[in-house]
Amino acid sequence: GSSGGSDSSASSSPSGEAEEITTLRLGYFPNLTHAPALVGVQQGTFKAALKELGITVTPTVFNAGPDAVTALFADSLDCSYIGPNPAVNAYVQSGGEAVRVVAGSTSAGAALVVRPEINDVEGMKGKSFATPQLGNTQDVAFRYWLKEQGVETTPEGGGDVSIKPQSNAEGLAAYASGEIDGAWVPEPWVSEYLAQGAKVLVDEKTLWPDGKFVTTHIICRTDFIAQHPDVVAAFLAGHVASLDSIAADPTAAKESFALALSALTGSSPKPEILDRAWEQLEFTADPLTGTLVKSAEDAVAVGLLEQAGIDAAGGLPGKLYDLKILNEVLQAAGKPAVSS
Amino acid sequence: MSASVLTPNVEKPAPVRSGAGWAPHMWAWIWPKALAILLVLAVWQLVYWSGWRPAYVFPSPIETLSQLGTMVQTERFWSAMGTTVIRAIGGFALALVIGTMIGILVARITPLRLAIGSLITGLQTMPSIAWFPLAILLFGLDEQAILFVVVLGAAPSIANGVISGIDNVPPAFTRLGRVLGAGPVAQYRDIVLPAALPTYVSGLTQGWAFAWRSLMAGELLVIIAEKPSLGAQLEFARQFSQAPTLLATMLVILILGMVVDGLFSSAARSLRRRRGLEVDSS
Amino acid sequence: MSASVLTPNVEKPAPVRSGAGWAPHMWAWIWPKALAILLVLAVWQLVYWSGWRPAYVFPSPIETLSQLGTMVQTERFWSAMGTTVIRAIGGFALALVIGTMIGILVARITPLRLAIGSLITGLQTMPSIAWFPLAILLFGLDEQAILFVVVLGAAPSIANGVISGIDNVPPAFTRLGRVLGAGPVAQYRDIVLPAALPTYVSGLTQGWAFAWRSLMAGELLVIIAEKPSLGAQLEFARQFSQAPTLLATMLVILILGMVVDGLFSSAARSLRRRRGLEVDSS
Amino acid sequence: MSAQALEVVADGTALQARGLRKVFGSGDDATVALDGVDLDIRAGEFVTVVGASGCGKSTLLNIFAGLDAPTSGTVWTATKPALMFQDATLLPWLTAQRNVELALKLRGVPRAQRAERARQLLDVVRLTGWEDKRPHELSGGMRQRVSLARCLAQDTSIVLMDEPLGALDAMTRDHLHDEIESVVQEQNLTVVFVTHNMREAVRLGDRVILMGSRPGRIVYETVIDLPHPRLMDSTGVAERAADLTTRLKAGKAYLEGADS
Amino acid sequence: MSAQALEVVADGTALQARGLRKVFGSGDDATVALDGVDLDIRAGEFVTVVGASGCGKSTLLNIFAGLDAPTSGTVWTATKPALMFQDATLLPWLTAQRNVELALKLRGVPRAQRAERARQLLDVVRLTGWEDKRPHELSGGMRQRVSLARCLAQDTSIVLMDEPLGALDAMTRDHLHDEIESVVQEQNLTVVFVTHNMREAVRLGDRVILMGSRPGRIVYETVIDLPHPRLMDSTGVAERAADLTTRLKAGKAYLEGADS
Ligand SMILES: Nc1ncnc2c1ncn2[C@@H]1O[C@H](COP(=O)(O)OP(=O)(O)OP(=O)(O)O)[C@@H](O)[C@H]1O
Ligand SMILES: Nc1ncnc2c1ncn2[C@@H]1O[C@H](COP(=O)(O)OP(=O)(O)OP(=O)(O)O)[C@@H](O)[C@H]1O
Ligand SMILES: [Mg+2]
Ligand SMILES: [Mg+2]
Repeated sequence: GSSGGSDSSASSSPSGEAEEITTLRLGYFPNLTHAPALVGVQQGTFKAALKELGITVTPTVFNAGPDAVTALFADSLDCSYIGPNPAVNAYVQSGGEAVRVVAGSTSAGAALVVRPEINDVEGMKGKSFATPQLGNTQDVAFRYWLKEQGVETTPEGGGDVSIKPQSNAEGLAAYASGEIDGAWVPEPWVSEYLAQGAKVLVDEKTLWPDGKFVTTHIICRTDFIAQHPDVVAAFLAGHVASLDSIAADPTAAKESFALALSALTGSSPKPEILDRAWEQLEFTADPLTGTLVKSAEDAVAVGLLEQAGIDAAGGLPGKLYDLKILNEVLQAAGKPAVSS
Repeated sequence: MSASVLTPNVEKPAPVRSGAGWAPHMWAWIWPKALAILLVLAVWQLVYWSGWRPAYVFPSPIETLSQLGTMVQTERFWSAMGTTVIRAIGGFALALVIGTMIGILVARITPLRLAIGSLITGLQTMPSIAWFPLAILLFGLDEQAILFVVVLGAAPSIANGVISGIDNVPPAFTRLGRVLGAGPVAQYRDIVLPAALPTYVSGLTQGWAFAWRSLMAGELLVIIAEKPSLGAQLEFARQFSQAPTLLATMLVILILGMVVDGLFSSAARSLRRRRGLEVDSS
Repeated sequence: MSASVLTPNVEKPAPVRSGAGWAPHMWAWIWPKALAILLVLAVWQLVYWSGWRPAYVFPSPIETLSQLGTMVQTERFWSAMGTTVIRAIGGFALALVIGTMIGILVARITPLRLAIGSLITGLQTMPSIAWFPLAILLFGLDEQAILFVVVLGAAPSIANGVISGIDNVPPAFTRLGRVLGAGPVAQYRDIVLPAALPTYVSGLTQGWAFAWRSLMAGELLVIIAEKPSLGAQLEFARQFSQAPTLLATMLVILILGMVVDGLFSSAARSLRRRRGLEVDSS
Repeated sequence: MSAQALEVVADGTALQARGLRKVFGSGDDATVALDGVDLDIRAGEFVTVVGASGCGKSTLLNIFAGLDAPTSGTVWTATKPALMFQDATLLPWLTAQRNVELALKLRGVPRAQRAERARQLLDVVRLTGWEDKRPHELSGGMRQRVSLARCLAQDTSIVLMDEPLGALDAMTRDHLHDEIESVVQEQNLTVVFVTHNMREAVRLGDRVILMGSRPGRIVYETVIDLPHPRLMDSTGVAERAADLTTRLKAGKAYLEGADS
Repeated sequence: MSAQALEVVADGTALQARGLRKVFGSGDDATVALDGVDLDIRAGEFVTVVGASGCGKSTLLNIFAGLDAPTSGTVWTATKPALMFQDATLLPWLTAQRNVELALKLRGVPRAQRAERARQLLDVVRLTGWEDKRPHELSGGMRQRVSLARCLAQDTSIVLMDEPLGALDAMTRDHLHDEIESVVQEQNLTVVFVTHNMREAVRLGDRVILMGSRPGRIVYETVIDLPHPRLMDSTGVAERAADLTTRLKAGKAYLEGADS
């Protein structure tokens, strides 16, 4: 444990270090990229895995990464499925203290989609493109890609190609009304754009070695890992079981996912969209450490992340990853270990 | 003869109030609303037919209404509405108590007013999401966190309503109170607050609107599967680009807002009538 | 002799108004504010010292203020503030015109009131994000889309303020207008609107708060080239979990809100004073 | 308007009321404020109305002015009358001067002439020097005089006045009697003037109307044929006033609540 | 309170004013409403005040009541006085009955007794049957009478009344003169009573004070030693009133604005 971490646990657990807990407070988002969480909860995988320890799961669904991070900081949450950005932010902002990545969840599933008449980067000049949010993975990837292609951009949307960060839904509406000419977005939005006649210009897979890059992973509170390694291990076993179940029966997994999603949000993507999007994603326990580090370096390169903050937190990957438990779990399941 | 150059100076007869005439009264109340709704729907449908935007971003009224029709048949919808309305009422009630108390204190105590009077408006302008971290820190992921956001949204508005109501009380009334020997408490209880009541009640719709909007944001703080809510429904309809659901949810919000407005404004009207501030025949 | 059983019935001397006394006046205005600020900072610092939450979610006032200090030295901050304030003023001005006109029409024309009176509150309760798709469809990714969201946020509030102000005009004044032969326009221009003015002006702070909150949401609608804004800054601070920046931005919003409140309430006060609704000595 | 007014003068009737009845409220709670009021007022006539408190005088004037509709019965008037309310009803956001100017403005007097005319009228009611005060800076009697000036600014041939001098001292009152009389004469106004002061009624009126209470109705009327100029303290006025007071007292139910 | 009131009676002075000066506004715009007013009122004395409109009578009463602070000078009173405002100032959200009850409530009368006492007082002002009406349903004179009833409900030994009967007809007025006189006698009240009716002043007052205008000051005062009961129309009252009227007219500047 770290000083910051034990401070916060001390305030919430007067009884001392290894506080008795009865439940694992697990966060995730109602997103396709968080499918292992939704499927796991829906199919009872986590419940089964934690049963032996006499611990239940309290699923907590967030709409936005920062709220999950605040909840982790505030001891209101133990672990969360989360995108690489909020994870890095939590790590950097807490000086490398508060959280650790304990496993991967999802890889790939992002692309640059454009109007059919655009065929290369030259055709993109003078046009506007959306990204989900300034400084998020896709935004960084897009800017870095443009930079490599020799196109100037600024965080404020200036330059040869204008980047207009906005939420995916607004981006789609803007595309429909001709306001933008494409977007660098994750699934299922890629599929949504395609359904509206766009085409894929760049599949982000092609930019990464092995075609893999981190889209979602799992973080836990540092002091929670220290105090309850057994709970984390059981939870990760459930996670791996969920991944297995997805791999074994994608159709059933998709159904579970759609059920869980509509229970949470009252909505779910159209089946044809879901089918296509699901294809593009890979669900894996490997956190793909290198890709996150590369992505962060890219963010620094395009001016969306400060190297000083990363250094102050102990660098990347630094202490961000704690994969010991995952590897034990994988080993017990007879699977290859992952590396950090 | 003489009447030829004279004009009757009251042309319309005095209103006859009889208990029998409920039906025409209802009709007079309903037709403008019906007409307005029809007009809006007609224009909407025309724009739709004009092919201005593709149907998946700009659905037709028929599609929207049928979506609404489907929605209201689900148990989920009613449970969402129940959750949200109960939260709204709870949060508003709490904000009402807190805001009214703060309003009275600030209006009454000059140093307090100088100290935090403007702060109230400052808080009022603070967007709800700014409070999320504090809400989570203080209350965890709980109903209370949502309530906190709602109260912080609505209480300043209500307090400002109280202050402005009190400020506009005619000094003649407070002077009367002093002559009658009212102490500070009695002065407020018996003179100032009743005098400020009509403005206060009309102002409550503003407080309600703040409470509701803060709630719509606050319900995204944490999403509970067993507890669907209108705020989450709105947000996800938007996130999933489901235009008909989004519009149907907006209609529900509009209708709820109108119902609440009806309650507040009829309360305000009956207050005014009792004071002779509203003239029936004129 | 006789004075022994008598009590002086006015103890404090009448206020002496002299032109020379600016300094004590300023002081009386400042000290409650200074005290309030000091108190808040002190409590905040104490909670911080108590180690309630780690510094990275709950920064100390010193850290926040120093972050604010750094922030105000960047050109980017001033440009963000400029953009946002200009948008707010523009949107508010537009909402003022539209809201006031709608308010007058609705208060005046009974069928219109029955038709859309409640709708105004309905619109007021609609969260800004619900308008995003429509804003984009109508105006594209443009300043105008932001303005649209702001106007839809603030105009209903202003219209409701106008309606409530007009509703609470004493009938004696409108009767006077009729006796003096005022036509419908003159009745409004010369009697009803001036009479409703103090309530209206006090109500404008509510409209401003709506405008501002809608703007904070609307600025996330689209991040326009070369234009940093406070709304975006607030959101980024949140997205990047930068607690000190978030708090510093909140402070800026608070202060701006307080300044605006100061303007509106001093306008309202001077109106009341001219009408003898505010008594200096009492 | 002056053309129409002339026509009326030629014709002779400025105001006619038939079968006026006014009921406030309904059911058990109803108050019959007026019942069976018939009245004909000649153009140029000065009619004074006296009656107990609450007998329906203000209600009658409000109906004459077209502000309230009678429950039944009809009123015809030659022109839209001017009305001076029982309470001053000044607009608090306007100075004394502007309050008077407003009446001029609303009847279309060009801006340039308004200030001058308003100043003249304020001088008539002896408020020169107070033009720029707002209502809350004036005394009760001063407010009433501003209201009187505003009423005179309306320039219509029928003027209804509801206790216009009630809050004034004897001397100001005397002065205003003269002023009102001369304005009325000059402009050939038709006046209905409510007062509680019987001598004032006799001093000013061509005809005095006595009203009874519950329901309000006309119980007696008489033409005052005393020569002009009349004085409040002259024996002629005093005698007629005493006579009328006796008659009013004799008319039963002069105090509402007395019979309950 | 009654103990304190007794003490005052023994001592003899209920109200004392020294060097009162009241200026409204400042600079060029200042109005000197009162200047150099000295006054001693014995406990149990009935003082009536007469003066031109705008001379400062209401200002004086407001200062006596402790509502406004004088610019200089001091006022001592034996108890907190009751004040009846020049305009009725009824609370529009309360019925007539409740308006009177409020005064009782604020001086701590137990709830059970309030209703009964308020009904009695409304009966004194002849408003039985109107208890449940709200102010806007009452006529101007009725409102004034509710206000009078409320003033009498205050049960203090000093009562200040600002033109309390100005909007009432002669008969109601006569009736209330008697009522006020008997209440004052019964409870040994000290009264300051402002009126524009000189006969009323003489009819009621132990002492009449005449005020002059600009600045408001006491120009004359006289003890009225006519025997009780007095009648408004008696020659004694009429003579004294005529004499005082002449004196008031003689005192210069009775009309403000007259000298400008
Ligand atoms: N708006 C109203 N609602 C109910 N009753 C009313 C209303 N206006 C007047 N009345 C009643 O009508 C009757 C006549 O009132 P009105 O004001 O005409 O009397 P008035 O003769 O002018 O009396 P005063 O001399 O006191 O002014 C009174 O009994 C009063 O209570
Ligand atoms: N609040 C105020 N501000 C400025 N001037 C005032 C104020 N109140 C009263 N005055 C002035 O003080 C003077 C005296 O007013 P006051 O009301 O005492 O007269 P009054 O004797 O009661 O007259 P009335 O018989 O008309 O009621 C007037 O000239 C008036 O204009
Ligand atoms: Mg009347
Ligand atoms: Mg006065």
